[in-house]
Amino acid sequence: MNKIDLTIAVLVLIAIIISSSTLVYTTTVMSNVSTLTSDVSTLTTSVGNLTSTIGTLTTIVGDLAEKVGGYSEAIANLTARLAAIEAALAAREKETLIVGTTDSVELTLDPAQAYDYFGWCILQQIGGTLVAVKPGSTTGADFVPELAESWNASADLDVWDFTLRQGIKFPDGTEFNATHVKYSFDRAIGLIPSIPEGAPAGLGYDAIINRTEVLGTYKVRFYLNFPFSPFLGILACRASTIVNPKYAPMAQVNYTAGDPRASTPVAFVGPYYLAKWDRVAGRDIEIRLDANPYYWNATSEYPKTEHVIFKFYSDPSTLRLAVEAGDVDMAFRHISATDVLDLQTNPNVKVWWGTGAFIQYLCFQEKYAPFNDTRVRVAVTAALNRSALCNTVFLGLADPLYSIIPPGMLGHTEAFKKLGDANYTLTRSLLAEAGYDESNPLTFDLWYESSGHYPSSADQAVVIKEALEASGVIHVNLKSADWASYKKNRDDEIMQAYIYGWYPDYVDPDDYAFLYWAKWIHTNYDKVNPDKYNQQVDLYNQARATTNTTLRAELYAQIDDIAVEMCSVVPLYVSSAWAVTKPNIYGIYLDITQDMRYWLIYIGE
Amino acid sequence: MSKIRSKLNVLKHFISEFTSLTKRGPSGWMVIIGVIIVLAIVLMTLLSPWISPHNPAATNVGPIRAPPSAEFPLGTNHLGQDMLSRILCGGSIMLQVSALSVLVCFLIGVPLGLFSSYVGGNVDKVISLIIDAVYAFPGLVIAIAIAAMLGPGVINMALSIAVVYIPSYFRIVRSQVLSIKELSYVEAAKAIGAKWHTILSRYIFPNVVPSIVVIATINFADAVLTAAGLTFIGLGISKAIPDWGWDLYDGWRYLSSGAWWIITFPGLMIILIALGFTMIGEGLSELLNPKLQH
Amino acid sequence: MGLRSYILTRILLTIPTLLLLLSAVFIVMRVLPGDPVALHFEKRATPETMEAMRRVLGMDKPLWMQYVDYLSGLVDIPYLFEHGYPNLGKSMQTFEDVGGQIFSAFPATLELAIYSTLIATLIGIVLGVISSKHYHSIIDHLIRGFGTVTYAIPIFFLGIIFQLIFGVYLRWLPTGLRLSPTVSPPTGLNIGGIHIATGLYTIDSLLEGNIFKFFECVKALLLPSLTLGLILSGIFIRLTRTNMLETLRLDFVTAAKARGLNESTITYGYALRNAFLPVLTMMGMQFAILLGGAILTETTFSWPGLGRYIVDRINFRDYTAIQGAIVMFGLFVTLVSLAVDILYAYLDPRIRY
Amino acid sequence: METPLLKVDSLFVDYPTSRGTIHAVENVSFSLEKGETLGLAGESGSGKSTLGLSLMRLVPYPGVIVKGSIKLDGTDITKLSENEMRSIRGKRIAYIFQDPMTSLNPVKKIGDHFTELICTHEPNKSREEALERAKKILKNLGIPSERINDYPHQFSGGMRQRIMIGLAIALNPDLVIADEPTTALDVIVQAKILDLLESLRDAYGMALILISHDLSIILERCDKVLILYGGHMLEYASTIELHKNPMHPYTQGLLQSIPNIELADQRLRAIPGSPPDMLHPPKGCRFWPRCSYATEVCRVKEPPLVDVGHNHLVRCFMHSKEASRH
Repeated sequence: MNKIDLTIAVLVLIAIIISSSTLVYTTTVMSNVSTLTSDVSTLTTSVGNLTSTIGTLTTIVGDLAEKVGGYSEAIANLTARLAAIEAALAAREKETLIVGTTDSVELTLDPAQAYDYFGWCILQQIGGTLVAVKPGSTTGADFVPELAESWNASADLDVWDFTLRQGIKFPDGTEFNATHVKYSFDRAIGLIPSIPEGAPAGLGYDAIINRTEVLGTYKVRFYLNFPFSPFLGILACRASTIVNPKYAPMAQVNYTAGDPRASTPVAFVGPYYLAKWDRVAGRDIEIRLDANPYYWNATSEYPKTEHVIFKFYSDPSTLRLAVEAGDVDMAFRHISATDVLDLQTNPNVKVWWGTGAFIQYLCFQEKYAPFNDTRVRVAVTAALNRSALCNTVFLGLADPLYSIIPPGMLGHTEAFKKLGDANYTLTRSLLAEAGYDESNPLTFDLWYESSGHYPSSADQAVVIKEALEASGVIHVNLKSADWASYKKNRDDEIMQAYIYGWYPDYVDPDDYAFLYWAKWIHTNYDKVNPDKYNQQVDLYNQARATTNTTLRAELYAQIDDIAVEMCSVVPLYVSSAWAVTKPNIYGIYLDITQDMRYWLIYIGE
Repeated sequence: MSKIRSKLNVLKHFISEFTSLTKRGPSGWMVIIGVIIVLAIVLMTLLSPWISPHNPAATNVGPIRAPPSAEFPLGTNHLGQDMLSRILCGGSIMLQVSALSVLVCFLIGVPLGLFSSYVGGNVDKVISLIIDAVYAFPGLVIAIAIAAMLGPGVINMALSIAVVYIPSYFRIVRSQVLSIKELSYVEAAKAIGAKWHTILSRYIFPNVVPSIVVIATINFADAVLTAAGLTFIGLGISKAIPDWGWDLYDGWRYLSSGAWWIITFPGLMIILIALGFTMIGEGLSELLNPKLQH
Repeated sequence: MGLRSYILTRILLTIPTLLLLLSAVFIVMRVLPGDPVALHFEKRATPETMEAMRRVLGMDKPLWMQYVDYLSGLVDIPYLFEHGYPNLGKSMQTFEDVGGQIFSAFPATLELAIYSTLIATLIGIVLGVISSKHYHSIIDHLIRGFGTVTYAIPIFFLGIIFQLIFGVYLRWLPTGLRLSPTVSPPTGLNIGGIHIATGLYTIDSLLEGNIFKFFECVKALLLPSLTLGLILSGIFIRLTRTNMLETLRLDFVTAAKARGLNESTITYGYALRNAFLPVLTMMGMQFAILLGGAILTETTFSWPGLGRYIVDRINFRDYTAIQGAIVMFGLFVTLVSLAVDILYAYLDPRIRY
Repeated sequence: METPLLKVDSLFVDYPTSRGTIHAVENVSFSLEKGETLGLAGESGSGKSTLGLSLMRLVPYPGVIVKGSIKLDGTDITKLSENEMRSIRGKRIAYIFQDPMTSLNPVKKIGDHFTELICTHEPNKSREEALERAKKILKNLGIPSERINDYPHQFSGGMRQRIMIGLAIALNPDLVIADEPTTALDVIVQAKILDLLESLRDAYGMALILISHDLSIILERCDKVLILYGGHMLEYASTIELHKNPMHPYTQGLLQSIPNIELADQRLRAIPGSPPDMLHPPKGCRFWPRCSYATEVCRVKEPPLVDVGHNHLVRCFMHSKEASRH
């Protein structure tokens, strides 16, 4: 009956398809033209080709007609094909690991430039560093040889010698030697000025490393600008990935999708190489890692799984649905606390727990009243209720943090416990001194980030507000801004109190302690309390200058004590880490490094 | 002319005796039901401070993500907040935003349309070009951009939504005026030397009112939905204030964990209010459509 | 004037429109708080590095010069031929060609748009006709109700509900993404040196002749396009219905009845043929709305299209990217309305411009 | 005597609306022979169009035929199924509408109008044959046959009315109903169209019902006249008879409002007042509020329809009294 309106609808559809596909078509056809001739001067000929293209197109249409005919039987034996595919998948299952994630490489896979979790994660699978952190390290990081087999540091920790493992080859056959090490670090530092904040810049390689020297084919020496005990931590992180000079020119390269250098196996010496990297509009669509046949440690049967395919989801809840539906073997990063708790009870999946390293902390703008008054800062700090925060927002999957250095790491203390949680008596007395009471409560804006840069930041803010106001002498206005504006406000120093977060570059207290006074957080602590600030910096540098762990721990403890006294940056919580897999997945280590080492993961029965 | 007259009469009629709508067939009923829904929700929101069982903003008043029960008829959300209390007052922001945006649209779109179409000539051309440029563009994108630019806040949100819907007012008014302008009695008015603003306000404006009313109600519904959409993308008002949009967003995050009640009820409320306005709009547009009168 | 010259003028007219949009966006983006440079730095944002970055992004120049540069980029024909897409500048976040990014994201949106329009139109016209034929009967009320309700449902709400039902509980359809990762994207047509790919997976998979992939694509497309289509169908139902009712009252329909023509000829050949014209115009306009809805749909279904791209980029204050996307959207909407006009002219003999 | 072509018996048509029921046609009866022309006269709103359409059972929504019979060659078409009715429309009864500008499908070529009509009613006919016939008809109507592929909007009003007529006679029906066929046209064309209709009637020997508000046209073109007022038939007689002695005050009023060349000094008189509101029609005689002879009885009682001889029917108390005296 609806014969005619069908035709009309189709008419419309055709019109729309034509009008818009022409866009896509023309562009694609043009790109053919460009491949046929890159030179605009020979455009005419290419236009000729274009016409011929169109000519062949018509013939193709003819072929298509036949194809369509072919489809009928294709559909007929589709079931057979499907079955075949099923079988093929079943066979491939054991050597293919499908990972679902909400991450995406931010910019590039050039170790000198990548500075995002996922970029580093991929780099770790395809690249190698001189030293590595032993999987499953519990207290701090214990470093094991990787491309270097041994090392020793000078007495005052500013000269480091490394002896390299022999017989390692880059996939193109190049023998790995000391020159590559020197090259890699020279390059990283050399690139710093030309890139925004590539990893080395962020880590401050240029500030730490003075120069690198080749002592022999397999001996290399680092001269540092100052004693620096955490140096191994630096060497173990992705930015120190050794590159093959042939494929990593000194000039800045973006190892971005489509760049042949990005997907070639020969740039690095890792257990995998990047077999496929599709990005759409600056977001990853598909990444496939294949086992690197030249991996130096292949003898020990690494990698355990032949292929790793990453599947990219835009949000945690769809990722959860996917892992439940069995679309992925493994879901890692950003599955929400709620979801992971539910999944624990789901027999079809296995949940892996690990220590986290991501922390969040509360910053006070000391430039103006009220928080230029230390008593007020301490009072508010005392009114915080960290356990409520962790239990309500993170359902216990985050731990209250009483020192900027997270547990499981050298120098972690419980310093802020001194002020207690929801310690309203202290709050009231201090605020009374500062001239606030029920009738005249302390009122300030608490800012949080609203575009999902931090986990459930809005909920955090709500809970914190409630805890503070429970003191009866504090009134909080919640304010929010999306990440860009938030950062702007931070730099403009217009936010009275704001929640901020930190994720470590290298596994060492050295990469946390400085947060108390970091200039880029713009609390103005260093300007308002220079003497305390200098004390802390001094302690910090002392800690850098010794490998004596007890001494270092002691020094960091002192830093914490001053921080408690001043309450300029107040630790709130440390996240825990978890991954969700199918029950038949093994070999996952979620240790303090936060690294996911895919070459250790294997699919069992 | 008779058409417009009848339109106007119908409108007067409608205003004068709301009840007579019952005699006007299904369209009449649509309007009545729509109005009732809207009024009910507005009333509910106004009364919420007195009728809500718990403080809607207080966390942990109940267990976390508790399904509907005697104590918490609509369950609790991920922060242990009482959904019922949140539902009761959660409409306020949306209503404010959409009301405000409709007002802005009206105050800008209508005069602009009247003016532009009445003056005609190049002025009209230019204005129409600009308006069409906006109109021919995915509204939500504009809204998002502006919302991001202005930052969160009721007024900002309303403005960002208003920008999207001004064109539809402008267009409807303009087309109406262009048709009315040529009508004999307007000509006559001109002939007897009435001032242009008199003609606009006295002769033309009354005749475009009906179509504006229709647009406004539809716009109201759209505004609610857009507001929800903006919140959904994360450009909503600070979370301290209970809001259906936020609850919907949270509900989405916790839907996968089977907490259907967090998303369902706010969702239904939004549908309901949007439905209310849409029904009014649809009913009116049919009642006021001269081509459909016997 | 003839149809051709009309179309020409239409195309010419879009240029000022686009310019307008562009300038507006250009300014708006720069009024936005937050600056793309700062977003690149966390720890060590020294003024020098910031300056260097500004230079890299070409933001050290005065605004008007940036604007001119941008426009001149748009008309950079050699570039167009070299890359196959216009020069929309480099992304301020990823340093990739915005043109490339957009043209890789666009087909996804396009595909979604096409199929949801198809669904919306079909549902809209069929139901609209039915309800107009049973004017004031129970069927009519039901259909009207349906139309009104669909119009009032928040699009992402519907999408989520679908995900829950078909993705989680029934496990019939994927809950997101354009294609399951175990399936590689269709390559399109490869014959000799020629490579034709539309970027529309459904079409490409057919061109490739891989029926299996085709079904995969359809499976992935189903939920998003159904969501969007259903939401939009409300408008079309309403439109078709009212226009049908109006047309059915016109003399020539009565005349046709008086000539004893059969029901279907009258409904379709007479009423619908004429009632469809305003619906068609509306469709042209609705397209912008559809694209707006696509943004929410894409977010809900992790659909890697232009809508999600824009949302991302706004968060990053990626000026160039957003400008590019806007230009793209503008062009697209214009093209569609143009197509609608042409179709209109074809369907209505009275219009001969 | 053989059954008349068309026999309408006490026909009632109602419009039930939300504000009340309108009795658009009440108790109308007449009959029509082959080749005869009947004129339906009355002001707008008198229900003449409704009557015309009800003869095809096309009374617009929500109108319904409540009572009475319409016999076409003896078969009561009010009893027929919708399908049977369809086969009658256009084939046996054709209708010509008032406004030629809006009565043709703007998106269909003229040819298509003909072919679809012919092919619907004569399925065995091929499209080509249909087109051939269409061309012939158009030529007869004085429209160049090559214009068969033009669209309606490309024709003038007069030509469109010719086309409408062409469509009406295409299947040479027994009865053609022309509803104000010329009101939308200018005077010269009017005459032409009416002549055309008459010639066709004679040529095809079909019956014609001419609906018009203009009594003069009817008097000069019709064999019988039926005067409608507010849905009631006030007078029904042969044209000559009516011309000789119009009995109903309304008819007389109408006649006096016609300019007449013979009586140069006659001054035209319009009927005072305006047609009745059909929602709340006056009790008794529908015409009394405007009737100069109205008496008490007219206001309360509805006058019967009486035959005053020579098949001259009139609905007025003045004459019903006389009739009773005889």
